[in-house]
Amino acid sequence: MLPPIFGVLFDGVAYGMLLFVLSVGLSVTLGLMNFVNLAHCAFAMLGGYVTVVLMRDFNWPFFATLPAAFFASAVVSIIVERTLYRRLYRATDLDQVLLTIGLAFISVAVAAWFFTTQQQPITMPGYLRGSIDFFGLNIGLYRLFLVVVGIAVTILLIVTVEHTRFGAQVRAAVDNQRMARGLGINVDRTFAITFALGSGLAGLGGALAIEIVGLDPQFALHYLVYVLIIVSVGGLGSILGSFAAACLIGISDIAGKYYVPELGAFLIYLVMVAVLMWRPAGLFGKR
Amino acid sequence: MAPPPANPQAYLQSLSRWRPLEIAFWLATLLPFWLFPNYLGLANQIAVAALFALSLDLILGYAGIVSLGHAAFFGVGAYTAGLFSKFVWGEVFTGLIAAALMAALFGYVSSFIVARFRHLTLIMITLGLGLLLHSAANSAHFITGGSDGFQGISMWKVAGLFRFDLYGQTAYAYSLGVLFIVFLCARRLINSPFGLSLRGIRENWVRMPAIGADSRAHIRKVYTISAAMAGIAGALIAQTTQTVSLDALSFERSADVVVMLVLGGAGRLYGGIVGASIFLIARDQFSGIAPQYWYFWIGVLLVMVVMLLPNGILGGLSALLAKWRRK
Amino acid sequence: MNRHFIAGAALLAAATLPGTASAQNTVKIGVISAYSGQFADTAAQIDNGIKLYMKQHGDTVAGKKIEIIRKDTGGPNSDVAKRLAQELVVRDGVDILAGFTLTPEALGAAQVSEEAKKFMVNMNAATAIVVTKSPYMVRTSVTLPQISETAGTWLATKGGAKKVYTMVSDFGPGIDAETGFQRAFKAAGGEVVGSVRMPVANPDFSAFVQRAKDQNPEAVFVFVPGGAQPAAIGKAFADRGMDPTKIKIISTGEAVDETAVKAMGDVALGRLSAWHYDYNQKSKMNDEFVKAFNAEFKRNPDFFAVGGYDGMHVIYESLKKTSGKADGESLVAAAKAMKWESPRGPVSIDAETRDIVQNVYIRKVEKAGSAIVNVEFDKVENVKDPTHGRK
Amino acid sequence: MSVADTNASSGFALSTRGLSRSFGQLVVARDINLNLPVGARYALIGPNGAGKTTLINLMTGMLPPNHGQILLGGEDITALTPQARVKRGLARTFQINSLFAHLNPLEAVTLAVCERRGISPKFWQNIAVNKEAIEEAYDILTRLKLGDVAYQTTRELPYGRQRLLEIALALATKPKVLLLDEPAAGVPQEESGDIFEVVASLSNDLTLLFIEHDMHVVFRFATHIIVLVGGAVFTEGSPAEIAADPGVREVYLGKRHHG
Repeated sequence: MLPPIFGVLFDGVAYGMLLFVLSVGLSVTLGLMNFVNLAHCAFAMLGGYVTVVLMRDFNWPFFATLPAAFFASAVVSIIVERTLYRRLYRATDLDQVLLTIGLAFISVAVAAWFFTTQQQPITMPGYLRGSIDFFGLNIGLYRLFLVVVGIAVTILLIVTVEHTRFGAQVRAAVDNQRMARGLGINVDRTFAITFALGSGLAGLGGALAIEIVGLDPQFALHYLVYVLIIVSVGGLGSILGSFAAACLIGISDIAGKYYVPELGAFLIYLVMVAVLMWRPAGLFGKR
Repeated sequence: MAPPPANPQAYLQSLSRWRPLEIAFWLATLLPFWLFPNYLGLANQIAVAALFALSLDLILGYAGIVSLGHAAFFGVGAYTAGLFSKFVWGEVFTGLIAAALMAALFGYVSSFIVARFRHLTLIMITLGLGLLLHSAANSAHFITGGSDGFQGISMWKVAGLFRFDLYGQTAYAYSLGVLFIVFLCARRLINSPFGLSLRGIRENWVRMPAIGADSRAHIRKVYTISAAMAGIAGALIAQTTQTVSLDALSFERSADVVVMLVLGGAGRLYGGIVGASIFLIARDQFSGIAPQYWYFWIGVLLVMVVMLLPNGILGGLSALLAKWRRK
Repeated sequence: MNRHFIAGAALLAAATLPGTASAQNTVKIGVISAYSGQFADTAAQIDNGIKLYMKQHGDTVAGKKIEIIRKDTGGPNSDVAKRLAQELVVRDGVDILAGFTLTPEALGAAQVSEEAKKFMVNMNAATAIVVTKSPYMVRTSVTLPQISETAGTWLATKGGAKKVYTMVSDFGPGIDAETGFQRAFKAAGGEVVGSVRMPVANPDFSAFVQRAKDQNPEAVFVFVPGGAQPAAIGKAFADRGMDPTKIKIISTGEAVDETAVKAMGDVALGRLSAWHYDYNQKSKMNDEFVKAFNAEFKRNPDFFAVGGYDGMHVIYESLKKTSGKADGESLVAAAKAMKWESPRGPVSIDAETRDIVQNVYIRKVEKAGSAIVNVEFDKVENVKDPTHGRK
Repeated sequence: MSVADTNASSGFALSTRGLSRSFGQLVVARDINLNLPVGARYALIGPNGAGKTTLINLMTGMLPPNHGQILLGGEDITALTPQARVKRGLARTFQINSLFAHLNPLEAVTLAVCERRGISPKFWQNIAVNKEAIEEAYDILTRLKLGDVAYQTTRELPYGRQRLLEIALALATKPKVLLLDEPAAGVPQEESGDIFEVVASLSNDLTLLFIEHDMHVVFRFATHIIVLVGGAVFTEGSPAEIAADPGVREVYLGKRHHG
């Protein structure tokens, strides 16, 4: 029999994985092009609504909606990138903030218009409901699924970035944009693809999040703070950093709440401030 | 435009001279008393938001410190003014000073942390500190009233003569007066040697130590001053509406003020005032039309401004003006 | 508060306000609500209740045309709510203030209601003290002590649990619920073996649920605000192995509202709650109400909607009694002691406290065919807010 | 460090003792010992990547050394912050312009003067009342032939003028020792002479160390040359000695002329 804290910690990791999938895309785009995309969670929200609509109105199975959520967010993000974001790569951070927060505002209103302000519950397939017994611990099946997805995404991303030509281009562009251009790398296209990947992952995260945190039009703004925390604690542009930060935040938040519930509301921010004071560039950050 | 004077001292003096447009602007702030007597409540809220944005401008626009936790000082000022009226007395000006001092104290203490960081880390540190204070205020509901809001504020008549009326005449006059006085201080600060150092920090953080400047000391000082100003803004809202809610400390308030300032044009004295006015008037009008969907129109407004007038409304307009002059 | 100040303001208001001076054939109602932001859905449902009532009963009452002006506070902003109330009174000349998603909004507007002597109908804000803040205010929703004290007494007496663990959100309403429940539970001979206050913006409840489980209580009392949290805590109970059919989990209605139960699915079965309204409640009036609501808005009504609906009922009936006189004194006098049949059952406005008096139903989540719903199995009749007059 | 050592170096404006710095395996400064006499005009030369700018960064405190000391007028300044070194009279310029893009030269130099005079904390007075500081700044600008562009925004100035402003900013700190990192970098050859004329005209009390690639310029203006190779001092001596040194020819001049 394992003590109950392990079960709690497992839930923390699962929650962390959700945050990881939601935030890793922003970490990479912020690190790569220095583009402050505060509309990141709007793409996540889009993925969530795609899943809801496909499941509820078209009776798609949950698993089939996940790639759809990914692609929908990726495609919309490419459109937005081509029409709006491109023009602002050289603009000030503040203009980028204003534009992207404006887009987030628009997404909130549009979501409220099409889907009303209601929560959008979905019914998970039977094999993701309930829990299994693991040495006396209850392990929620959906949470187990989240952990698997989180680890799979991490491995997939690391393999892509470390072992493919595209990954090499991304790394070169992150390290030194000017030099990458000099080497004949099409930095703009690299960025567009990375951006679409990041937004697609956000869309996937949004779809996965419904079961844990629900979905309503405020999603685009509400989870922005959490995503920014993961990105800054992990370090800009670092996949492993985001992964570590997500685990750290998930575990310390849950363990802290278990042992010192009085500090529940403070924990996540205390951990962030402490990590940043110790390592201003984040756990795996370079700058 | 007159050619710049040959004497450098006279030239620098000329930079801080009052321009006719400025005087016209401040005279125009009096117009709502006659033109929009039914909108003075909104006008009061704009004056307070403008003061808050002005305080943020000192650190964001002039020293390059982007803060997503500035509501902390607004909230400290609001709660201090509320507590002051409840436990000391209801006189407004002393309450205002108490709020400014308390916010300055919070600002001074946190400035030692803030001055050590830059960029995203700085943004997240300010955000973290702001949210910690928000949570603390929620937990301390025996003092703050928690999420139900602070109860029991009653204000004396301003200067013993004017009570806060339902039309908001006193409220607007009082807030506008305070805004103007604080604006004069900020204006002087910007045109001071200290203000020049702040601009130096914003323009080139790396060069400052190489000309012998202790940037962190400057940042600590401006952060404290800015906190005091934000505290005054918070106190104004507490005094003129006789309520304080936890929202005064919220992330949304911090984010809104950044949006207002950037919309108007950061690093320009009037940026915050213009941004606050346009944001709040637009919000009031849009939400009057569609209370559920005004976010859409505000979003469109922000996107349009970025696309058409980079660097905020004032920044974009002055760039357009410069272009037009050159032709 | 300075009495002279208020008297002066009221005098000024009464003498010069456009609404009162020129109210001929319309009665204007200013609805102040958090139409945008985190609580937008609450505001939307209250608004749906208002709309439905007006659709069913027409927009003319006692010879007056009813006109609604909606204002958005964006959230729990007392200063914005107060400003909007002021503007509604001085600019738009409204006769009645209504809505109020959240307590701070109601508290901000109450000052204006008192100063300007405007009838104020609180259709949601549930903190007990709110109605005391203006003599012209009535409440048509619910108060938290009304529910939580009833739940506490019921659980200790009829519910068969003597050891309870309480879990509430750490903000005003949560603390109200905790205080009320524990007080009543102890008074009825129960023992509180532990309690925890959880952050308001809390996305994950595993740790708190595990703490509760560690104490091995016979029952758990839960209060979380509506939205995403009810489903989250419900699933956390399941994931941590707390089965509501074995251990009694009792809550207020938000924690088992329609979306929450839908999202939880079978793991919600057996959950107990004390509440004043549910769309599944069986009565002819409620059946019709739910049907009409669905026809209009393609969703089920909830307690927010019924608060708005009944709020409009109070306004309409009061206006009928005053024959269209819309000043605060007359309307509040007309509203006091009003009794009517609501979709939630018989309700009335307490003549003394101006607060709502209603039945509190004890329900259990059960399967009804393929749907999972709250089924009423016990009730406590004519519950007043227990905190009035208490120190 | 012993008292005797301190005394021994007190005759020099700037000295380094065993200054070393490495990044992991990469040694960028190896046991550097230099002595700059008061009023000297020293040139620091060496092939690309020899560690010339690194040495200036070490001296000015922008990069902390792993070992060694830096002495300014005999005082150990190794532990001081960059700004404290500037206050004690050690100034530098940057190879890549590091200016205040949206200030004009008058404002920028006045800023530096105000920092030195300790009036920059004054937030309550208009800058224009500080007549002496402003005139001092303007005087520096006219001396560097920037008087006519004093009111133009920095980033709109021609590049050569910006290089001069680099020097003006450093001079505004009233340095005893001035380290110039390629003052004419990027300036067309015909204009670089102008810049060095300005440098040459600086007060004789001022100790100068400059990095420069153009050997004509080096031999014309330097009284003493230090050759840095691979992070270590390869050799040093008078221009004539250096010109005659075959080793220098090989590692540096040779490469430059034939490579």
